[in-house]
Amino acid sequence: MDRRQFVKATAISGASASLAACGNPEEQLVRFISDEPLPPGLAVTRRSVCPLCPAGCGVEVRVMEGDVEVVRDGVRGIVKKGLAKKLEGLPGHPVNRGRLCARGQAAIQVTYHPDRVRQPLRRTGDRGSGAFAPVSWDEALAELAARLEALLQDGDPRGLRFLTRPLRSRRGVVISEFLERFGAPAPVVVDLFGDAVLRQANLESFGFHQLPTLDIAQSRYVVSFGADILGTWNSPVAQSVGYGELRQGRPGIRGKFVQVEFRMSQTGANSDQWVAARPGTEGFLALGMARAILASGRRSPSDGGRAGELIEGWSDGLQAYAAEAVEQVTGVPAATVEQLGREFADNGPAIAVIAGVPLAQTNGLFNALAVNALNALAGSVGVPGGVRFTPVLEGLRGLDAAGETIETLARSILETPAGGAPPVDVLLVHDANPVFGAPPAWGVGEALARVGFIASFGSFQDETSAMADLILPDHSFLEALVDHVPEAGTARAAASAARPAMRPLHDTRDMADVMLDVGRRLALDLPTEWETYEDVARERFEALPPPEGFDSAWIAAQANGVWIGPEAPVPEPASFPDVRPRAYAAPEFDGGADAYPFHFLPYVSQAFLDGSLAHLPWLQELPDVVTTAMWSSWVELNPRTAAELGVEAGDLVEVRSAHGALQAPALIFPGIAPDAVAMPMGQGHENFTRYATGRGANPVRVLAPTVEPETGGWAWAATRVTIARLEGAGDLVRFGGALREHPDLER
Amino acid sequence: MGGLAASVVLIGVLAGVRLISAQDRLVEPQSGSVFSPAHATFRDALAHFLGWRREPVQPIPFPHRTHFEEAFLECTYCHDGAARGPVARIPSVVVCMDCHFDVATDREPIQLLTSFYESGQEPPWERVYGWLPEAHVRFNHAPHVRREIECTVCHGDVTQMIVAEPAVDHTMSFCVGCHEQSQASIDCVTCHY
Amino acid sequence: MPRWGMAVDLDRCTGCEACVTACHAENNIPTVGPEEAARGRAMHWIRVERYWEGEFPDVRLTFRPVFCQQCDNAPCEPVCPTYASYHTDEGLNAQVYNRCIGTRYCANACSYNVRFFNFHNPEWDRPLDLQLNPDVSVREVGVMEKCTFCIQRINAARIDARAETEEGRIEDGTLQPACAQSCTANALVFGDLDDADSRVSRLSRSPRGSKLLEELGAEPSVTYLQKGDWDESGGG
Amino acid sequence: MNLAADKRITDELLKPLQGSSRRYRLTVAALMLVVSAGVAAWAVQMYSGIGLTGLNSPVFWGFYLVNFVFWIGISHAGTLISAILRIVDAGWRRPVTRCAEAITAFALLIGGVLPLIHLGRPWLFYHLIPFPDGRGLWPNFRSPLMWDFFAINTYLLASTLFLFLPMIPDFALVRDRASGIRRTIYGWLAMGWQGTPRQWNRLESAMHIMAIAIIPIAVSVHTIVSFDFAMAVVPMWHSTIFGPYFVVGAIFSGIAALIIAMALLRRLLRLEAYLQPLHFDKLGKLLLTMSLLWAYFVFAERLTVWYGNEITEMPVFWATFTGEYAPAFWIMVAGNFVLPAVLLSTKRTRTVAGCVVASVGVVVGMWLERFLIVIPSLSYRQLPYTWGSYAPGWTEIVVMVASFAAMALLYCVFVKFVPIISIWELKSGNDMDDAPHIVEAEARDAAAGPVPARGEAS
Repeated sequence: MDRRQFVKATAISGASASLAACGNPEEQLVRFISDEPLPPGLAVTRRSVCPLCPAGCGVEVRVMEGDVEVVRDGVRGIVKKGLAKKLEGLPGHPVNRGRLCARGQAAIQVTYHPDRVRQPLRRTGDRGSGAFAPVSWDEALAELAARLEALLQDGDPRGLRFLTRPLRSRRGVVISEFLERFGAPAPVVVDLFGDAVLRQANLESFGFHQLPTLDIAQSRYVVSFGADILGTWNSPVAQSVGYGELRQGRPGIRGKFVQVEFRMSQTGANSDQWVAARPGTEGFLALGMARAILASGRRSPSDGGRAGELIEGWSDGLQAYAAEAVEQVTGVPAATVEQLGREFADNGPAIAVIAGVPLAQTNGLFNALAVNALNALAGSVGVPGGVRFTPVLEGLRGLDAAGETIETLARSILETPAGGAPPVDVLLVHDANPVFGAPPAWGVGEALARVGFIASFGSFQDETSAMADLILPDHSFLEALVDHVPEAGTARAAASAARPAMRPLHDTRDMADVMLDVGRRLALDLPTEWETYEDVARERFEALPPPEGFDSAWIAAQANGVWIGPEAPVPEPASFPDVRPRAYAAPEFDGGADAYPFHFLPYVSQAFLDGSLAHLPWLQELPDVVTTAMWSSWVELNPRTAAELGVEAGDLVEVRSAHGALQAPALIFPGIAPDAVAMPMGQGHENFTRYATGRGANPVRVLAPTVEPETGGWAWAATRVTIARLEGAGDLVRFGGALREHPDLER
Repeated sequence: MGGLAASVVLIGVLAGVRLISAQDRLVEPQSGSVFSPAHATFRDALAHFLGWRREPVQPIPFPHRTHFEEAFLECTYCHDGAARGPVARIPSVVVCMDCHFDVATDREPIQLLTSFYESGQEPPWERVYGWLPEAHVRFNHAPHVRREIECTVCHGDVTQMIVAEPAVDHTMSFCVGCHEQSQASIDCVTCHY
Repeated sequence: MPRWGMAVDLDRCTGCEACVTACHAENNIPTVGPEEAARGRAMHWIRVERYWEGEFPDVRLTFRPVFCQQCDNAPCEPVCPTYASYHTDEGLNAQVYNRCIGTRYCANACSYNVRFFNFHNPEWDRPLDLQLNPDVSVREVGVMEKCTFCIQRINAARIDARAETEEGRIEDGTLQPACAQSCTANALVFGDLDDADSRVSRLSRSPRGSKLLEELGAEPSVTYLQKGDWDESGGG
Repeated sequence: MNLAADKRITDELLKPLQGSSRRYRLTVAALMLVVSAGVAAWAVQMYSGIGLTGLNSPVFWGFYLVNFVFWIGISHAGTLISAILRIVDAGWRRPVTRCAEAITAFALLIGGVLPLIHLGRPWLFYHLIPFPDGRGLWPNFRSPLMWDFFAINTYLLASTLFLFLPMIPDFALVRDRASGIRRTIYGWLAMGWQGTPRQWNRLESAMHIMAIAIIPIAVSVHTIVSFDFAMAVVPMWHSTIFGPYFVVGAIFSGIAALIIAMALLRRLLRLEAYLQPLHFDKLGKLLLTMSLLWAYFVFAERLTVWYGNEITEMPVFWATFTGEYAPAFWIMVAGNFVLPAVLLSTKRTRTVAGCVVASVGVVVGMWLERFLIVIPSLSYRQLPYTWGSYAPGWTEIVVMVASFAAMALLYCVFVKFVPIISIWELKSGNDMDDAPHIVEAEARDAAAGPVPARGEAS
């Protein structure tokens, strides 16, 4: 080939490499004038907040000019647009300190997802069929306003409900205010795998209805009871940053990390000591440790303060929790209990934390109170290196689960006699997918089918928005103004705010702006200064003290990506609820041990969380770090159990509980107890974009609807199942080969 | 001082995105439409392999010489990216209209230019230089400009051209020859990555 | 002239795989889809290896991020018949996509198995392609690719440094590949091994340090710091 | 030998060149169809990407390279039989040499194409060719693949010459009997051969030089092919024994291929008179020798690996010994060692049929040996996390079948244009007494008429 001619060939260079039209005039498109002047070939940094979990990590967005193929006024052409290219952790953000987890990195694919809803859609087929046709925003909003107007006319404003995931931005305020002015009940916050139990326990023990901030970096000893602190729970990036410091951040000091769980998680793999305790007995173990501390005289019961008093038998030195009893109940050797207790007391500041499986039990609240008491006993609460609580910013507080839950809502709809008007006529859904995530026994899908009119703000069709009559697609977080107040992860108060990092790619609108618009159409008595969501967000920021060099906190927050509050004294608890001391009750499981010999331990997936991220191809192809599985779902079996059942890796097995059955390939997993099986959540979507639909199985399908009786939190880890081998192999795709580094050399 | 810095940052933030958006709709992907770095058709592949190419045809015979000699415009006035970063960029018609709202509005080419502007379109300028994606070449103008390498070295004396022509063959030997002479790196990954 | 290297603190690494996604985003690494992944063609320039030890309940699981070790004495380089795989002046094992004819010999020679081959043309469902990083080539079918230590960032940093100072020195800590930048527990540290004061060279001299498959003599530029042991005296 | 006998030999051996049967044409058509299927498979693979194969990470090399090594091995048939036997002037070689040399040339052609098919971007194969230009780019002479490139090309050139030189007098013979276009073509191929003493002299010395020169070339070629593996730090590849091991294996498989080819020719071209049980007996002994040598190398290789007990090598060792690749291993041992040892050790079973059965066993066994060298080592590399496995894709199977068809096709075409037994060499042989058939004919001719002095043909 002639090199000279080769190089002479005209081309479209780097930034526009995506266009295959080069050199073919018949394929060359019109080039529209861009109204976003950006330096060519150079990156501009903008800020945002990661929306994928409630942690609220600050994000730096790398924006570059790129060619986008668009239709403008019916003409197809190319225009230069500022495009987000990469997300990075925002340096200086008190939660994530410049770091960002795998999910956060993948969040950019939400914006560019090929299956995003590109314009408002109206349902044309049956509910759940997924058949929709485009409508204009005007039409769509008029229809929604008319439905709501009709409710007002009928004098039935309580026929409106709003479903949302927990919100830590002022969008929650817009929703709440709208509903209040409308006369509708407060929003139903869907947080199925959330921490309602732990918040309640923290309120009872310490007076804070919020998740703890773990100051792991300054700690010397961390015991985690089932909490996936390095993977998915609470503020995993903040906790991982702290974990790195715990291990190797301080010359001469290396903290110890102990994990208590029945199935080794990614977090458990990082522990210095891994302790297998039976599900639901973790609180008993924590009190065993406390007893060991008390018995050794290292601490006295009074050190436990209020948190200790909530435990029956505390002042008597927890006689019922002798190491031998603990061994009996939990399966943890008595010597280990004594050792853990001694080390916990001697290596302060020490942290005990509980979340996940131990709380998703019928005795979840007790388990949490027990761990709180252990923390209090060791003097770890509210001190550097211990368990702390982020100061709450009034007015910027988020929207958390309280009052009506999706379970009670569904029940109230389903209990309406046939033919009677259901209690909900209009349902608005924002970023929640209970049809996928709630146990089948709650009948959420059936309940939604009976609602008169559903409008979803979803960016994607999923199992819930497929039930909607109207889809009003929201901006992606990169296209919207974002604000966020972290609940935990920082010892100082913080609040993020950022303008859109890029123009909307599609014909979408901000959910909050839509609500304000509808509010105006209905002439609701919303604050007049709330013209757009930006006004709502700015309002409360303006009330915060501006940091040095800035005139307002709002400007500071945007300039730095985050506003950080002044060094505040330890927040004082507001008030304590009036509760009685409690005693340990053994966890109750759904399904008898004879008929259903295995504990079923679903877990929040490292890649997909509860399943809301299963649509992102990067996360689908991310090898699960513990199992190396990609694009799959699987059932984890202890090698011994597998051998007894005659199951080999990849074989299809059936998991059956009293509430349903599912099929998935088996995966041999040395880190799980022989009488338990585990399964990640997130797969098994029936309708959730091309990447997730029809892929794998959803463990929720077999879960019992059991709840923690005191808080109403769903006890999703309290189901027992049977396992049976089926014919054939399942779709198990793995990245990694051998399980062990030194496979046996002898055969 | 801090306030100044803050307002500078803020201007940057606020100027970043104006919320008024043109009514652009992203093109719906055709069924299975994918981006691929390889050639769209076999014909493209063959043309690429054999080095067949079409001479660039410009919509308007842009007289570089006139702009240099009579309007006294430096190269970087329009190709403003050259000194700052990798891409020199073909200027937008908006830049043209800065002057041509008033200048030479009676001439036919300028009327054509104005009509492009008014219809919201860029004139379909064709690139004179450039590489195919398969060449995996990354070129950054800025360090070359900082080294005070004249534009003419690589682009010929465009100031004396009417329509820009590919006066210099951007072959690898051309790049390597110059890099060797000026003792710049000839490591492959200086340009290929 | 700097000599780039990395230190991986296994005592910090949590196996969160932020590095894996960060690398995909930065380097235009394609997702191959479930069918191709099942055929063993998934591409991850950096991966976190996991190894089990022991039996329940005395079971351990260890993580080890593995990516191109940028060996000084790299087995992948001499075997390439076209010099597509070669050693740069700054100690990197570079891969020149233009020269690669796809013999895949380098991938066989590499004991770390960190080279990845484009068995098909990579595809991005539109508009996912709008995310592609314009500073990095999109590799086509038949081409071998691998971790570059984010060469585009190194080159950009060098250009910036030369614009700012006479000698054009890249200050320690100003330059990070995408993996190290995202690393939540700060386990990955990148820098100049020839700068005795850089964080990476100090860590590389740590008594906890060792090289992966050191016995093969490839002289990797990546040092792994082994997991520490906890003892009650508080040391570690 | 008398003129009549000469004429008889000439007539018999030129017979295949004069027209072809319907069965022959059908066979050629079928083979061409299979070869075209192989070419089509390659074209589709180029268009779609090498992903159509079963290759993956970590098994980056598969069937293509297995077949490459296999065919290069087969190509060693010509060298040994022809060159060595020529040098030692073993008389019984005469009917066998061309048959063997043809295998060499064709197997090399086929073997040489396979690495190109295996390339990810075969259209850029010219990057392997050194040529100066302003970019300052050269191929990497440190790479064993470059050595391969040169070694195989050299060997192809040398073996083609080696095949061609002794064909010249036979071309002249055909030329003299042909007319029209055939006469022109054969005239061109005969390069003005007139059979003058001077020309004979030159031919003889050229043959001698080539025979001596080609032996080191052949040895080096398969040594270099072995270096493709031995130079990489891959478990059970990185071995000093690979050079001689490969050369022995190559000669081994080459002889087996030759025996099969001879048996087929003998049957199909009715050459029983020329390719006699005697030749099979001698080649059978040689095959047995090579089988024992091969077994020795395998034993030496595996014993040292097993005894050394290196952590990275043992997974490969066990995978081939008792694990997933064990069936292939034990079939290989049976075909390469047990079968030849049993069949070829006694005169009673060292018949034509016995030799052919043993040779088929060896060809299958040697193919499996190549497979067992390439695949298991790549499946079980140093880091257990990267372990994987391999199954061929459809293009690999089609191309492999096509490569065998190509061999058959080239041979079919060859025997139609060139006398497959070197006529002049056979005539010049002084050992024809060994051939009872010829002796009988001579006796018959002697009875019929006057006989010129023997040995005057040259």
